[in-house]
Amino acid sequence: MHPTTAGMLLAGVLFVLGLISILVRRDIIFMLLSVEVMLNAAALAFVVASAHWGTADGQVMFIFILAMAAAEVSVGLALILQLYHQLKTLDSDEAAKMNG
Amino acid sequence: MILLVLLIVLFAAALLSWVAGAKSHAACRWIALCSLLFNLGIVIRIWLAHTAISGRWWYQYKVDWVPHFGISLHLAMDGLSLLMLALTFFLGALAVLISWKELQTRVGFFHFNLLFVLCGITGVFLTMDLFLFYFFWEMMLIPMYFLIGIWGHEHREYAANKFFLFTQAGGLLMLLAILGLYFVHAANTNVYTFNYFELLNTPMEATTARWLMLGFLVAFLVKLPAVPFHTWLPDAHTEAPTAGSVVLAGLLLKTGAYGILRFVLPLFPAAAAEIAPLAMLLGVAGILYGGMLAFAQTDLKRLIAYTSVSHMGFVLVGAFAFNEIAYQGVVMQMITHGISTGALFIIAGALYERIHTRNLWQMGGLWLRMPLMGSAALIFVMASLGLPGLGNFIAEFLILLGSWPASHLFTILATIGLVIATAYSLRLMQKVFLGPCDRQYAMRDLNGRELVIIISLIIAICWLGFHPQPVLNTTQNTAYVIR
Amino acid sequence: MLPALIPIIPFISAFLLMLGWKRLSRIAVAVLGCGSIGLAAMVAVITAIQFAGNSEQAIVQHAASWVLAGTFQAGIDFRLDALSVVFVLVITVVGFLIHVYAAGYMHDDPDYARFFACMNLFVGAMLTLVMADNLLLLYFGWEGVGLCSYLLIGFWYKDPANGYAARKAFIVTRVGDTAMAIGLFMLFQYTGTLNIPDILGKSPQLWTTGAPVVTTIALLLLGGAVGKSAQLPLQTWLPDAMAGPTPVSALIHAATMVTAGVYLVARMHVLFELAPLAETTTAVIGAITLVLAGFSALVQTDIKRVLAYSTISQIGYMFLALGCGAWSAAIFHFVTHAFFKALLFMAAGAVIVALHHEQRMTKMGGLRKLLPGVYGVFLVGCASLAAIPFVTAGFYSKDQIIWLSLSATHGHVALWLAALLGALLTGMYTFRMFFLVFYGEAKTAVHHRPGKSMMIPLYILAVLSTIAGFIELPHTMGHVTLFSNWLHPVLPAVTVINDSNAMEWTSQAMSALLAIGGIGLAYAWVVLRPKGMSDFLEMPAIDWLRKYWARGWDFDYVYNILLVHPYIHLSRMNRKDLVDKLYTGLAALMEWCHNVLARTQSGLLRWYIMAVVLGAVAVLSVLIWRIYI
Amino acid sequence: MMGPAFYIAAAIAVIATVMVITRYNIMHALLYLVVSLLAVAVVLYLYGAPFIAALEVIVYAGAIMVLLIFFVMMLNLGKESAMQEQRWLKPRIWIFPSLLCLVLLGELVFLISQNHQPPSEIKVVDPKAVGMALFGPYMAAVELTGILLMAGIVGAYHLGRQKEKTLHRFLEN
Repeated sequence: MHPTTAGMLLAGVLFVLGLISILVRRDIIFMLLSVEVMLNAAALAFVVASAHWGTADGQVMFIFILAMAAAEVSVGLALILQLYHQLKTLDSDEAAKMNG
Repeated sequence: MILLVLLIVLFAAALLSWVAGAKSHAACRWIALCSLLFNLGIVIRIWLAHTAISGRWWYQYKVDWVPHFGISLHLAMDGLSLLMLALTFFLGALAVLISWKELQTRVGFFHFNLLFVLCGITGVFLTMDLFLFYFFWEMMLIPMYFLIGIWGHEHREYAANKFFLFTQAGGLLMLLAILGLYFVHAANTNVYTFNYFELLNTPMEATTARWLMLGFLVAFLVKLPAVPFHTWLPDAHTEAPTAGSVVLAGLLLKTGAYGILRFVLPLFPAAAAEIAPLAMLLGVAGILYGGMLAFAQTDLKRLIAYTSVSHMGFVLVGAFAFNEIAYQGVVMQMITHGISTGALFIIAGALYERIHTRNLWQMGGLWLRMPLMGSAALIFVMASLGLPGLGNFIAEFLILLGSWPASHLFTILATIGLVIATAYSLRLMQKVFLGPCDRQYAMRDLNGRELVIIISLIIAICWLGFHPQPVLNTTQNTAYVIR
Repeated sequence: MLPALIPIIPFISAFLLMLGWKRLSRIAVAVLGCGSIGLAAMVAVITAIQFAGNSEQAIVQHAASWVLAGTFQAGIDFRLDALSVVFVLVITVVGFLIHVYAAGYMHDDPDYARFFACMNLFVGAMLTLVMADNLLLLYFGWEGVGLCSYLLIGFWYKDPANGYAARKAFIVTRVGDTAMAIGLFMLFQYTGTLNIPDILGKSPQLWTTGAPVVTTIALLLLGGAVGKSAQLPLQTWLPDAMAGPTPVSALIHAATMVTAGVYLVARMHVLFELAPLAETTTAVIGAITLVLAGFSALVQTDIKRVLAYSTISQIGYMFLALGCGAWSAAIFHFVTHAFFKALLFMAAGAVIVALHHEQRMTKMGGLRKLLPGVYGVFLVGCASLAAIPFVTAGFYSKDQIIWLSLSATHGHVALWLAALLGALLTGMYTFRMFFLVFYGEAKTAVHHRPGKSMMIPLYILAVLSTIAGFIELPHTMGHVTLFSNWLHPVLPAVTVINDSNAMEWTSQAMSALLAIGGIGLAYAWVVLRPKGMSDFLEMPAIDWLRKYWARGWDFDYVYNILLVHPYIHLSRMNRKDLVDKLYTGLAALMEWCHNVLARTQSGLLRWYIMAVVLGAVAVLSVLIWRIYI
Repeated sequence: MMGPAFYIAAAIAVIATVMVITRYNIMHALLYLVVSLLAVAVVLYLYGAPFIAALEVIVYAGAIMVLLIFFVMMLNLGKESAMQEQRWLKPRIWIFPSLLCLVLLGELVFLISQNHQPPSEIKVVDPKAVGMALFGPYMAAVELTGILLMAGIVGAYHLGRQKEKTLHRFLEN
């Protein structure tokens, strides 16, 4: 198989798996986890593209995604913590009560 | 300069009456009344000084405002503006007078709004800069919204919102058309300007002209109001306080008619001629449909409101007849309708004050208790059905006479409107003042203040009926567009 | 003397009466109300005498300018010529007599001042109508009398039925006015003026005889005339108009206003001469109306309704004359009719008052002894109406019309036969009424005898109804043509074809015999009551016919079904304004959309993600579809 | 032209991810995710990005996942949470999302397989080039990323603070 195609396919499969997970889960930590899976898949796609063209831009993007994922996880975890303290549960549907 | 004074006086009086309203209600009413009478005096002085047939534009005042975009503070007055202003201040003063006792809550703010509306109307009638025109056009809206929404009857909020939405939607179309005209003019001549006189002869393609004309026309049709844009009017008129109804019927509707005469016809003569049959059709539809609706109403103010739809249909028919006689009739109709319908609203308000209902089924036989009011109502009912000797007849006759060559069919239908007008007018008279009376308690007839109001209106409508020449002469020079 | 004063005096007095409605005493009101008309009558007489010196030349007075818009010009201009002088004299003199009568008749009414204000206003408007120099001013008077008619029919406003009658009168005549207004627009379009002399002068040059335009104009004007004069098909308002006080019926609905249509047609006779079709239409309308109304009058039970239908019928004669081109005959009949019909109405009013406001003839009877004065004048009036030969004015005027309907250029045998049938009917219904009221046994007690102010006008009118005929005698009997000579400067003489004394004698004899025969039938019907006749009358078919005629040939019913009820139902159904549904519907749609979209904002994170995924799928699908398929 | 190493790594990554999304116990899921990430690191290496592969191992698997693990341990969720998860994850809940995602996957696969680029070998990009790009044309983005991380730190600190009163004043009562 064409290497670029193969890498892209892998990225796609991983992304969709993450997507399925985020759709079916109610536990908010699992959702965060799924986001990580999807981010990782996207980052992989960048690197594959980078390998295809032989330029550094894809890898640069990976680094940015990495940094963003780090920031996201830290803030996200802090939010989950707050939520847990407030609602005594990790059910994301419970958060719907916070509307207006 | 004198034109600016008219605006500033009203604006200052508006602020002053708001401030004064907190201290003393009487002071605030007097401020409002005096400012309006002062302006009326100015306008009448101008009128008397210019009876001789002189140039078309009597006063011009122009100061650059935003020269970069071609916006200027440009006021001008011709016969049409003058008549409209005279009507504005006359009815404005009466509106203050009728609220003298009726209105006791938030008096200062009420008079602020009232004067502010009148200020906006004055601006609309005076300005010759399209940007400024739009500014004043919108400026009329908001205080009127408050007048209906705060001091109205039971469904006031619904009515106020409806009024606002309709006129605002129309206004936005007009804004688009103004901007379109602005850029078309700039594209063709490289001059960016909102100046009415420069825009008058903008060269443009027929299709462009048609769309721009429609933008203006729809805004004015909504305000006029023409069928099928009329449905805001009965609600707004019914729910507004008496002064609000008078200003709405007497003045606000006239801005629509004025806009057609001042902007639609001169700016886009060819496109307007093209759409004339349709516009006349709408006018005739308004006359017949409005009359029919008026006939069926059970709410007195609503009935009167629908007669406005019917009467303003004549304005539309006349405006698109492209005939000098019809134009003169249209101007007459604007004035006489303001007076006659304003008077009917005042009577409806006075009745409401006494019997606390607007329902026709709960009235009847009131002539017995209030013969003066009955006689006054009779006069204005007759005016509204177009009895000769009262102003409306001259107006309607001239309109029909002028539009006959333009379209036989529409003129015939509009003339049939006179029969329908008879039907609803007489029904009003019968239901309210004639027939048996089951109210045993005494009701006071018109008091001194109301008599002053009504008699001044009667004098005005009779004067217009027997001696309309001053009005006709004043507008003679104002050839809007003659095909 | 200034002609303009004649209409202005009643207007001023009406205005004063309106101002002083509360402060003026009854006597002051009566003096002002009657005095003003009397003054106007004096001015009119003086002016007429002046005018008679040079009756070829019309007196035109420019009182004030009125409207000048573009090319349209109309002033408040008064014009006195032979035709308007006749009308002015009749209006002021008969009007004055009726006012004097009304001062007695209405004496107990609380709204005395309002009554006289309206009456004076009416006289002013009517005078304006007949003296107008241009059609706009004529229209002013035309609508003005309509207004007064409305106000006076509904004078006793507490009864809704009166209000209904008043509105009906106003609206039905307004239908005719609409046609007339359109006629005015057309006239202005073609002649560029509404000045009557100018129009009459220009039209022969503008149009050839029978041109479609002039025919249309003439027919439209005829529409106005038909509405005002209660002719077919707009006659339905007049019987109901009897709801007003009796002096009103006498003044407005018998003597003056209803003949405004006759005046209009006579005034615009040049147009009608140019339009033979319109003339024929006029004659046919007149002929049909006079017969139909005659039948209806025959079976009424209300005394005033008999008179109302008889008025319609007599105006039918006038229209017949107009249609035959016998202009002066029509005007002559107007004059005599004004006298004897006013007389009959006022006499009937006296009877009604005497019987305590009883109008049903079935409750009357035997009044010959009880009210001898009224009996006398009523007899004179009836004789004149029924056209009893030689002694009554009605004979000379009606006979002229009957003869001319056969012999004039536009005459026709059918028209003549209709007129003869009308003569028979007139005799019958008139004397049926007369016998019912004054013969037989008394059924209601007399409680109030008419006073002097009521009786004197009656005597005067009785005299006038008798002698007025002698100013115009057919040339078989003396050939006096004072009246037609007087009108000659304005109205052309009738051209008579197949003119022969023998035929004229025959016609006169037939009409006289028919009238007397009618009286005889009425006598048999009401007084003698032979067995065969009452059996005949009780046959179901005849009974049905009686009721049908009594309902006025069901015109009201047809109009109600075809026009009034649909209009009322349609407007009631649409009370809430269908167009508004469009906008409220739009608002409801927006609100529904808002609700639907608001539900999607559930706060459930998974739903949001689902929406994102759906969006992504959709975007990609579109992408693929656009690029690859 | 990919070697068996790629297919093995890819298979591990996919299987591990499937395990991640089907676990009830958060801890298990996290550990599988670490496995998945390590497998992806191998793939990255195979695609000529050794520096990135190292970053994947160190930062993703090493730092971020460990942060998550510590966090879960701190919350001390235990068995109950796994039971809860089991109750929530009924089979039918999977159907619609899976179908939807499969459609998406199908579309992705279709798009990827439409690749009309001429087949090319994997080109190795050395870390130096990455560094040159980062501090050359992407300078501004790097600075912004720094700010983002800074904001993340501040935000996490602020949100994570245990306050006496945690309710917003509008949310009281």
